[in-house]
Amino acid sequence: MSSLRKFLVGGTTLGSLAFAAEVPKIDSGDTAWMLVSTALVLLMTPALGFFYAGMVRSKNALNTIMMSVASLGFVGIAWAVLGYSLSFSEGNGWIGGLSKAFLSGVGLEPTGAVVPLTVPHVLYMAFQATFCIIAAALVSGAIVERMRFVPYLVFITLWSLLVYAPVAHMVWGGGFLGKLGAFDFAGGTVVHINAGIAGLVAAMVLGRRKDFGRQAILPHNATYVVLGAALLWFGWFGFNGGSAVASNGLAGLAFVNTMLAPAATLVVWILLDILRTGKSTAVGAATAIVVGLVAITPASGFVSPMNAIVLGIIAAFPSYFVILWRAKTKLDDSLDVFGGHAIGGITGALLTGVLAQKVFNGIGDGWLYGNASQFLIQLLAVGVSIAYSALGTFVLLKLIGALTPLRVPVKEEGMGLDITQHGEEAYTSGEGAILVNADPIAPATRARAVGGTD
Amino acid sequence: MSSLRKFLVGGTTLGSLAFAAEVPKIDSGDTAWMLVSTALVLLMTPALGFFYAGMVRSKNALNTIMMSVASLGFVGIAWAVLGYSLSFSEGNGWIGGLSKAFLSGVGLEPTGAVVPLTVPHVLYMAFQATFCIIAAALVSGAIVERMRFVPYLVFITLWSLLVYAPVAHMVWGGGFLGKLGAFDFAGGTVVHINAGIAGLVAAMVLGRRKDFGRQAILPHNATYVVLGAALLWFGWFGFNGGSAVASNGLAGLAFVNTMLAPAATLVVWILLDILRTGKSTAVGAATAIVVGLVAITPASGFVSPMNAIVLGIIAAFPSYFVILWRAKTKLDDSLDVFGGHAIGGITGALLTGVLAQKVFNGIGDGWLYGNASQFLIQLLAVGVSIAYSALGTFVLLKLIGALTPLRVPVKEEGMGLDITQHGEEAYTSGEGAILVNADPIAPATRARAVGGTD
Amino acid sequence: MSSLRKFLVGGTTLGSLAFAAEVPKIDSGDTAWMLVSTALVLLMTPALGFFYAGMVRSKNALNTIMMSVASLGFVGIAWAVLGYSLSFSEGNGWIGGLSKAFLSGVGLEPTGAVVPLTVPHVLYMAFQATFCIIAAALVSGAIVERMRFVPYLVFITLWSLLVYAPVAHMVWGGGFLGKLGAFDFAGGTVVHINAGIAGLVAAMVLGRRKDFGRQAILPHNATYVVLGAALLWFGWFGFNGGSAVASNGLAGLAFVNTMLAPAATLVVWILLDILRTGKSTAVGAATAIVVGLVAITPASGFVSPMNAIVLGIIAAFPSYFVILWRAKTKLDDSLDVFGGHAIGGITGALLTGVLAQKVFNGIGDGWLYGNASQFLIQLLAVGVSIAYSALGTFVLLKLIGALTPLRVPVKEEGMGLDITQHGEEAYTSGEGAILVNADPIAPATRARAVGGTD
Amino acid sequence: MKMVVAIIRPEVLNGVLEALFKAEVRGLSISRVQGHGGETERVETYRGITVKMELSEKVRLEIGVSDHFVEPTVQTIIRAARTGEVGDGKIFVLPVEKVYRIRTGEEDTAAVTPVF
Amino acid sequence: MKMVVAIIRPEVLNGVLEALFKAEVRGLSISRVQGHGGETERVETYRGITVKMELSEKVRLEIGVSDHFVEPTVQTIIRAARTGEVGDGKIFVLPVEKVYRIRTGEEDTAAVTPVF
Amino acid sequence: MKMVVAIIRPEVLNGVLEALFKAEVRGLSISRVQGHGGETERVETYRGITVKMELSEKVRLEIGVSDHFVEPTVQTIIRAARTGEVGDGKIFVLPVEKVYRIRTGEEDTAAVTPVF
Ligand SMILES: Nc1ncnc2c1ncn2[C@@H]1O[C@H](COP(=O)(O)OP(=O)(O)O)[C@@H](O)[C@H]1O
Ligand SMILES: Nc1ncnc2c1ncn2[C@@H]1O[C@H](COP(=O)(O)OP(=O)(O)O)[C@@H](O)[C@H]1O
Ligand SMILES: Nc1ncnc2c1ncn2[C@@H]1O[C@H](COP(=O)(O)OP(=O)(O)O)[C@@H](O)[C@H]1O
Repeated sequence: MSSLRKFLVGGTTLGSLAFAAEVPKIDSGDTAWMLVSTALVLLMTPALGFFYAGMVRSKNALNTIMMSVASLGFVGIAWAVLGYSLSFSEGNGWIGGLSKAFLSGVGLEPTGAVVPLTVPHVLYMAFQATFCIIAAALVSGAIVERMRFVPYLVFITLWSLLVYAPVAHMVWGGGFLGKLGAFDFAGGTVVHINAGIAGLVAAMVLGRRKDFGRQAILPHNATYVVLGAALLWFGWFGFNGGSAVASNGLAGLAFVNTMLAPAATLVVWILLDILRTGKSTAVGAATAIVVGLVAITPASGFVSPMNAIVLGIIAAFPSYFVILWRAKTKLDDSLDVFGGHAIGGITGALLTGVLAQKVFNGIGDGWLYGNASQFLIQLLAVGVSIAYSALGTFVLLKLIGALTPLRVPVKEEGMGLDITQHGEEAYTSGEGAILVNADPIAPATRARAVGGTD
Repeated sequence: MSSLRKFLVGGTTLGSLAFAAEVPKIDSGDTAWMLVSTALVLLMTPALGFFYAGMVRSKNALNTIMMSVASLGFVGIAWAVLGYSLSFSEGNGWIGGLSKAFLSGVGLEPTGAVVPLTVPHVLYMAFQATFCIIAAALVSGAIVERMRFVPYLVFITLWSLLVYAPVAHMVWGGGFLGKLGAFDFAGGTVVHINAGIAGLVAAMVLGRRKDFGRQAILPHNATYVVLGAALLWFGWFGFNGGSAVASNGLAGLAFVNTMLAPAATLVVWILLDILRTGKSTAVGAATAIVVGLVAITPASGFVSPMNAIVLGIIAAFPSYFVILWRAKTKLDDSLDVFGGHAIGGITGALLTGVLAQKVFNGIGDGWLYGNASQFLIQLLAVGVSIAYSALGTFVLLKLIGALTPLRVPVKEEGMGLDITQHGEEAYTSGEGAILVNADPIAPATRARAVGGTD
Repeated sequence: MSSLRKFLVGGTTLGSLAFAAEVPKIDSGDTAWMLVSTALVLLMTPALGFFYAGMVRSKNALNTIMMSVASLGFVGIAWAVLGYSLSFSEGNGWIGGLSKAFLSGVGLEPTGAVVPLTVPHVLYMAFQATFCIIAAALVSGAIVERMRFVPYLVFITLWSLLVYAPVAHMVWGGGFLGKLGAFDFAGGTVVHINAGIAGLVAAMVLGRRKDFGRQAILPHNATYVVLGAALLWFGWFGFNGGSAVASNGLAGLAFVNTMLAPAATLVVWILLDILRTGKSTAVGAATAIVVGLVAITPASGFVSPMNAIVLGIIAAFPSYFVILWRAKTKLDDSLDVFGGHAIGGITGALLTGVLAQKVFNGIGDGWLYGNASQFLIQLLAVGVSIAYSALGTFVLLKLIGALTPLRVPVKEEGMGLDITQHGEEAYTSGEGAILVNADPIAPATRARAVGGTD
Repeated sequence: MKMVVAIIRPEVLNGVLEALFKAEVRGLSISRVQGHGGETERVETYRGITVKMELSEKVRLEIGVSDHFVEPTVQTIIRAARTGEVGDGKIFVLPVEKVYRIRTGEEDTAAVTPVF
Repeated sequence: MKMVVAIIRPEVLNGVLEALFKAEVRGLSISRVQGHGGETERVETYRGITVKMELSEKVRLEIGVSDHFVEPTVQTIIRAARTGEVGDGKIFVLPVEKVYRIRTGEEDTAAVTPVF
Repeated sequence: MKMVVAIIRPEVLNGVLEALFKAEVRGLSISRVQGHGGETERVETYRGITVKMELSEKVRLEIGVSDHFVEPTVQTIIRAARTGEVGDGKIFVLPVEKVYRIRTGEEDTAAVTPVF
């Protein structure tokens, strides 16, 4: 067990270790919390859809939501069929094998993929699925309002298998980063840096929206942005708290940190807004919440509640100013997936290496508490995941783009993707909509028209 | 115990059986999960309100939401006062008795109505209440935009007592279908077929909307449809997972199946949309999620996760094509309660009889695993519930209709039910709204007007 | 233990008492339920934002939401830093001390502030935080559409420390009202009467909106009001159910009462609406749900389920008629925080003293069951909290108002606070929005304009 | 050239459009307006506040037509939009001095004659 | 017959309506528009993007009146809509050639005279 | 005085506004309308119901201008709004009899000349 313990320090399986040596029996309390956590994380994906959709123009609202919703289907099924195995079955340092493909061997017995657990294996698989689903959906924020839907479906499905699964394996599934001792409690590296970098690359490969920089593109519904952020926060308690894979003190710690860090980021963000322009925006507040959540994710089970507040305060600054700066560049990372998730994730991952405290996590200290090497390990993990994600995403998009155009034609971009990709509108009064099975207006008469009106 | 076990195989009480022989003590983990599950299922009813309201015209949005919200009040109270007793107290093969009316004997002791449980009895009652509440609300989708609100209130209250309660008793409360061994883990028959058929009958009794088939009636807010579907999915984890009435392996199984099946249906539905028209709609995706959820409901605790995916794939087809076909008919089942819930529920109930696996459910196999008779039992249960629901709903509506008109006058239908039934509008800017207690414009001057403008 | 027991009868720590004498060990089921409950209560604050925002005009929608969202940040951090200590550390009868400031001594051990618990201390702190956060946010409903945002931030932060914390201490944290034996299971007095009275005072200090009584101010989005109410109900299961601080029979009781009481209020409210005007409004239904929830809050763990229905029925009347009456007065308690929360809370607190039943709560009976003195204690607790809240809120607002204007200028009130306080609009199509970094239109030419158009 | 401005009920819009298309009127613009006329007021109630809604939803059609097309256009609208109850709306015919088709720069009658 | 088109501030709408009703003007249609004039621009910020809002919310009234009613109508609006600050709006009076009441087919002055 | 009414595509609005401001046209009102012309119809599908959308989103500009300003205004719009594809829209020029500035009561040309 002790060798396992060593290379799993930075994984979601952390919380289960206390029980590892004990009877491998299902615990009803742990299971209850994991059932809830899984549901909570699943809810985050449609919540993300609203967070994103509120920020686009109404002609692209449905397309933006569908980019998240589709991930629930395509990535969800890909995970069960292949992704879970590639992430969490035995393999090499970089990727898992196929032994758990098609959920073979994933039953109701109380175990995880790597260590024994007190919850059904199948539930652990589902919990991990929700992480992969939302990671893929996160990427979409960088390329909204211009990508064709079918290549998008292909992209996220393959991305979940070829980019997400390897990174998850490296850090959590028995791969080399986990063995090195990288701390990533709930996915700062695996989910947020990974998706944030993928978003950056995707925005560059896809190119700018035709109106970008030429026209103001405003959030069509800022209340949806807040609604999405609120539901994301709610779901994030499962994301971080559930990463203890048990209902114990560690889960409590991760939970409370998930409450305090974004609260702190929110305060700082509002104050920055007020100091800079005299007005604090709601879209900014929603962004602050998400940034704080991203930043605390890797640290949530490693740092004390007061340090979570410190982390939340610090994390506001890089993301705030990167987002400000990005808006002035030519880079159309439309909804700031890079500024929010990559920068927030990096800040969080590095601060985990600084602020971790053995008295809270039972595993190890960070730089501030005398263990500078942890910071270096974090740096390495961040670097590896950035490099892998960038490369993988780039190659994947270029390959798909070689087969079929990634972007909608300019004219369709002007009409909006809701009509051209989905054949419907988000909000409609039905005026001027003529039933196709109703009496058609005889087209023959059309040619005859003279001198009337057109 | 073993005889009980026999006739309860297809009930929500299934999960508790493992504990039945043990100490009847409250388990904090099981209770935690049931508390959460009950809250989740309760949330489904307003979620349904949004799912439905998004699909109607804005002039009927509030009325449509109110049809769901009102069920929380009227059906909720009816359940506590009478419905629980009629469903779950001892009676005959068709209906329960009155021994639990007014919650008499329903206290904090760890038991259910039929078998001992590890959660407070009162909580089990509340969990069951949420099922009845949403079943009644589901029916409303078939008759939106035209039914008067007061007869609607009378209808759902009586329907919950006279149609829902008997079917619940037959299948789960000790009635003859349960005794025969029908499998209905979480209400495919009791809730979805029952409500779906009731909707079909109600649509026929009420008749078509005046604009139906003459004018395009489009969803006024497709994002609400997605929001509703997302919250329904979230709540459905309580619906199915909670039907284990414990926090154990079975709950985990039901939960995971509730994640995978709709994911599969969603994938198939999107692909069908794309193959058929080149465009995949968001309303379609939301519908797919609900159809997948409906279909897995009876099967969720009986089949393996991979079979849940298979079931989800298969279930897409009948509902997809029935909904397509229905739109071409003269039947104004406005929001396709029949195509979604009855067809989805029937598909699911029958496939439960095919795909059930004793190694997963501990109770019995389905046709595919050598037990063809289970399929016949399922067929019978489906048939009985269809017949009872159709008859009961028809008689009930005719009776109410004999006392008071069921429909709003045509003119009010044109104005929309929000104004005529609820005296308010869903969205208003307040322009032209004059406070009644403000200076009234003297009506006397009115007659004097000549040659001005009107 | 028994002396503790005595003065804690009316607290959220009630549920834990059963375990107090046993091993102080973390229980995974209790912890699971408290994790969930805390997340649920946190969700209530943005839910409140939607409930409130739907009722204002669209030009103030974001400001109204932000008043709730900001509380999550400012009050959340204030609570961790100071508020928890002032409420729950040892002090005098009126207020706690500073021994727990900066969360000192608040760790992962299974305890609450006052009695041992079976959940991590830090989680108990977080659960209590969510109560304080929403109490502060509740106040905002009385002063929407006119208060400057910065003084608002100062106000809620100080209010949480100077008004909320003392009242919480008096009732739950070891103060004199708790010692007297006041029953307040989940915050009827501490949260709702407190916030409701603060709202009344704030409305009077701030004064009327300029359009109040002169123009009809209508809810811009009634569906948001329902959405907010639905999510509030959902979250309230954590509010009341979680106040057992355990996953046991008491939690089940509180949960079920939280389902039945608002259902009853909803039924009565709809019927009152129909009897009075022939039409039942959706805004009314949403209000009814909240009123029922407020009223059952203090009683939820003290009364039987059937009495919860009775309480829900009775509670509809005072709030219904106070809200009707308020609309006719000159008092611009804009969203009826007084009518909903103060009146609902008072009704609930007093009825708790009437309907409490020892066989259900294990602590004591109410008037109806022979213990009239409980009613008098309730009356006293209500009186004290009204007086303290009114005085504290008044002084606080006057002080802040002496330093900086509390209200926006009349012209800005006309434009709406979204633009003037937050620099953004809730809903915008982006038409006419010119990017500031795009070619500016030379302002010099402006003066030259003659005879053209302006 | 004339501009026909018609205020009609929203519920008759689709019928009016169909009738206009049948009558060879192919170019028009519509917008939602709120109208006040002789209609009975609606009373709405929001938490004890009772309001009279003085305005009802209407649709405004704006159709630029050649002179000889005015009469058929007006008559078509009157026929298709009439319900006989108060609130059916009004039609105004305004003079137009010049019309341009933006796509081609064509003017006047040419600007409103369909080209395929 | 004339068509009075007035662009006013949304916040004065209810007052203008009341004044018009008192002045016997009973038929009119309104719509929301966005206007650009001499108003100071609003600056809004969205995640680092700063925009000037060149347009402000206005309400457009459209009132068909008999000739002798033009002056009272215009004066009533001016009185009720004036705040004295830039952005109060404009009134345009356009000639109308013909008016029809859809419900009855009545024409011109008859079409805009109330019948009860 | 004339009233220039232009129906244009929403996507060219910002360009048109900028061009108009450069051309010294400072006062105008816009509204969203839906138009029907020679545009190809969009087909949408909702749960098996297929509909043709006969109307496309357009923006309507309404600009009161002095007579000598009509031509530059019209030409500016035509230039900035033209994409060359069917659906670019139309411009109508209507006569105006009188204009008032609500803020000052000024009339006619004075009413549309900027004052600072
Ligand atoms: N003088 C007018 N100017 C502009 N619009 C008018 C005028 N009179 C009526 N309308 C419009 O026509 C609608 C119906 O008018 P109303 O007088 O109620 O009906 P009817 O023409 O059947 O008597 C009104 O709601 C308003 O939109
Ligand atoms: N020439 C015009 N044509 C059409 N609408 C105009 C014109 N000038 C102004 N408006 C409308 O009037 C509103 C106020 O005009 P503005 O010139 O700012 O005010 P003022 O008349 O007080 O100087 C504008 O927002 C616009 O909607
Ligand atoms: N006769 C008309 N009256 C009013 N609006 C018109 C008329 N003809 C066209 N329009 C408006 O102009 C838009 C574009 O017209 P269309 O005829 O399609 O384009 P084009 O001018 O390029 O041939 C239409 O959608 C409609 O809004």
